[in-house]
Amino acid sequence: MIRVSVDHAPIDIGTELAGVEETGAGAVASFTGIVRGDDGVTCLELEHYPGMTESALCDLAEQALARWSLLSAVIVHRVGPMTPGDRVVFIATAASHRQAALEACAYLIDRLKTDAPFWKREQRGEAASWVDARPGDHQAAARWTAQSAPD
Amino acid sequence: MIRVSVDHAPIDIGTELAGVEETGAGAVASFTGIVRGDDGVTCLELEHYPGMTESALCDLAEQALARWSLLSAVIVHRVGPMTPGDRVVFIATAASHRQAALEACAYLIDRLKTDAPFWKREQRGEAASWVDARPGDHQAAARWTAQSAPD
Amino acid sequence: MKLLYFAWVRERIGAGEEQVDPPEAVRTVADLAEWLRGRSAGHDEALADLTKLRAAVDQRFVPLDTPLGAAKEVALFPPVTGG
Amino acid sequence: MKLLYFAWVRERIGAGEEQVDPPEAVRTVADLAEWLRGRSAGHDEALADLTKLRAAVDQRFVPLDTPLGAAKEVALFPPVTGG
Repeated sequence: MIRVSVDHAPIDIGTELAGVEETGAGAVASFTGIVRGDDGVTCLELEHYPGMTESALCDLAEQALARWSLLSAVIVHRVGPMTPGDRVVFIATAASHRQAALEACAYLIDRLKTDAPFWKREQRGEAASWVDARPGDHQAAARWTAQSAPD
Repeated sequence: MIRVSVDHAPIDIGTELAGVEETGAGAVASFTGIVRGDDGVTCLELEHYPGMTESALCDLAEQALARWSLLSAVIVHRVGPMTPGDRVVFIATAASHRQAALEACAYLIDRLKTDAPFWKREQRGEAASWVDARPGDHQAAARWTAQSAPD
Repeated sequence: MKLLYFAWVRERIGAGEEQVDPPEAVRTVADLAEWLRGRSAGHDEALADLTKLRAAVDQRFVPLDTPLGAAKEVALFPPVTGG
Repeated sequence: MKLLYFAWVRERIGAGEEQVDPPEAVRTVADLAEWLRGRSAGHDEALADLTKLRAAVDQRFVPLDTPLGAAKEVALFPPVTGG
């Protein structure tokens, strides 16, 4: 089972996790990315490429299912304005055994960072700036694949 | 923040995750182990060593906090009788960045499998049997440490 | 051909999308970006440094030297920063 | 000395705990297991194969050749299977 969602609404982790557990899995791994406010960020705005985003996330989920014995993969990404403490992204993977679930979850967040068309704009009081891509994200994504995405 | 719980009550993931997120983390990783019913198991009973269990889990959490930059680590293990679909164990780790959270979460479930005094008894209809330890669990735990636990 | 712009590329150009009909000499995505610079001061500023640009053709990430071929939708944007 | 038994060790012995006062010749955890085999048929069956046993002394996992020293609580059990 693959579920991909790109939405302005807050991410409801309880519902998402329950959906993943219902597949009869023995192991569920999840990752939640949350807006940090520790460096003065007051608002984070997520822009994306409607249409392409959903297909890019589906591609990633399909690649994870092809690579590991997964029962399901869920990728939920919020877009629009958010504030510190809000969930930006939630990923969950379910498998019979833990290693597949844990590895696939790490794979999906690493790949999502470089292979899905999202852009972050941080606001600190009145000042807004687009977030620069991190070279470390490309190293993290590259460890999963020989064919690296454009950096 | 470390939270360790060993309890007969069902594990409430929503509450546990919310507690971890409240630390102001940018990344939360979690693992949930669930009773599988796919090989005819009708009941799983978890026995443990009261007192030692809690201190073993605290030790593991402390080791994770010493090894990674974690804001919190939560280990919740259910004991007593369970049925397929029930959560056996829940682990969550929170950090500023994803790699620390993901690695520490994998570390904690790998180490818990070999370094905490729990024993599983499976019931299939009328027949009950104690689960054998898996050699693979010791390999998984050993990759985190030079000093391997007794197998 | 439909063009889409995102993030600061969109902001500098002052529009999220436009329709263009580039001449035949415009063969690759990089050619397209160079040709678009002539359309306005905003285009010129947004597209001047190709090393800061990434692209998708028909909703797939591609290198900038990719031929446009029969592309219907081309998007130009900075490196992605989701998750 | 307080002894604790878990899982099938407990079931075969027929008790989860007991108090014992082993003689001085019993120096290690393995010595203790061997000595306990004389207490009952259940003890004998549960503790016959040391390769299947694991132990904790004062609530810490230890190898079976660990000296008992001034141990107050010794637990004998099969390899753990939690998580």
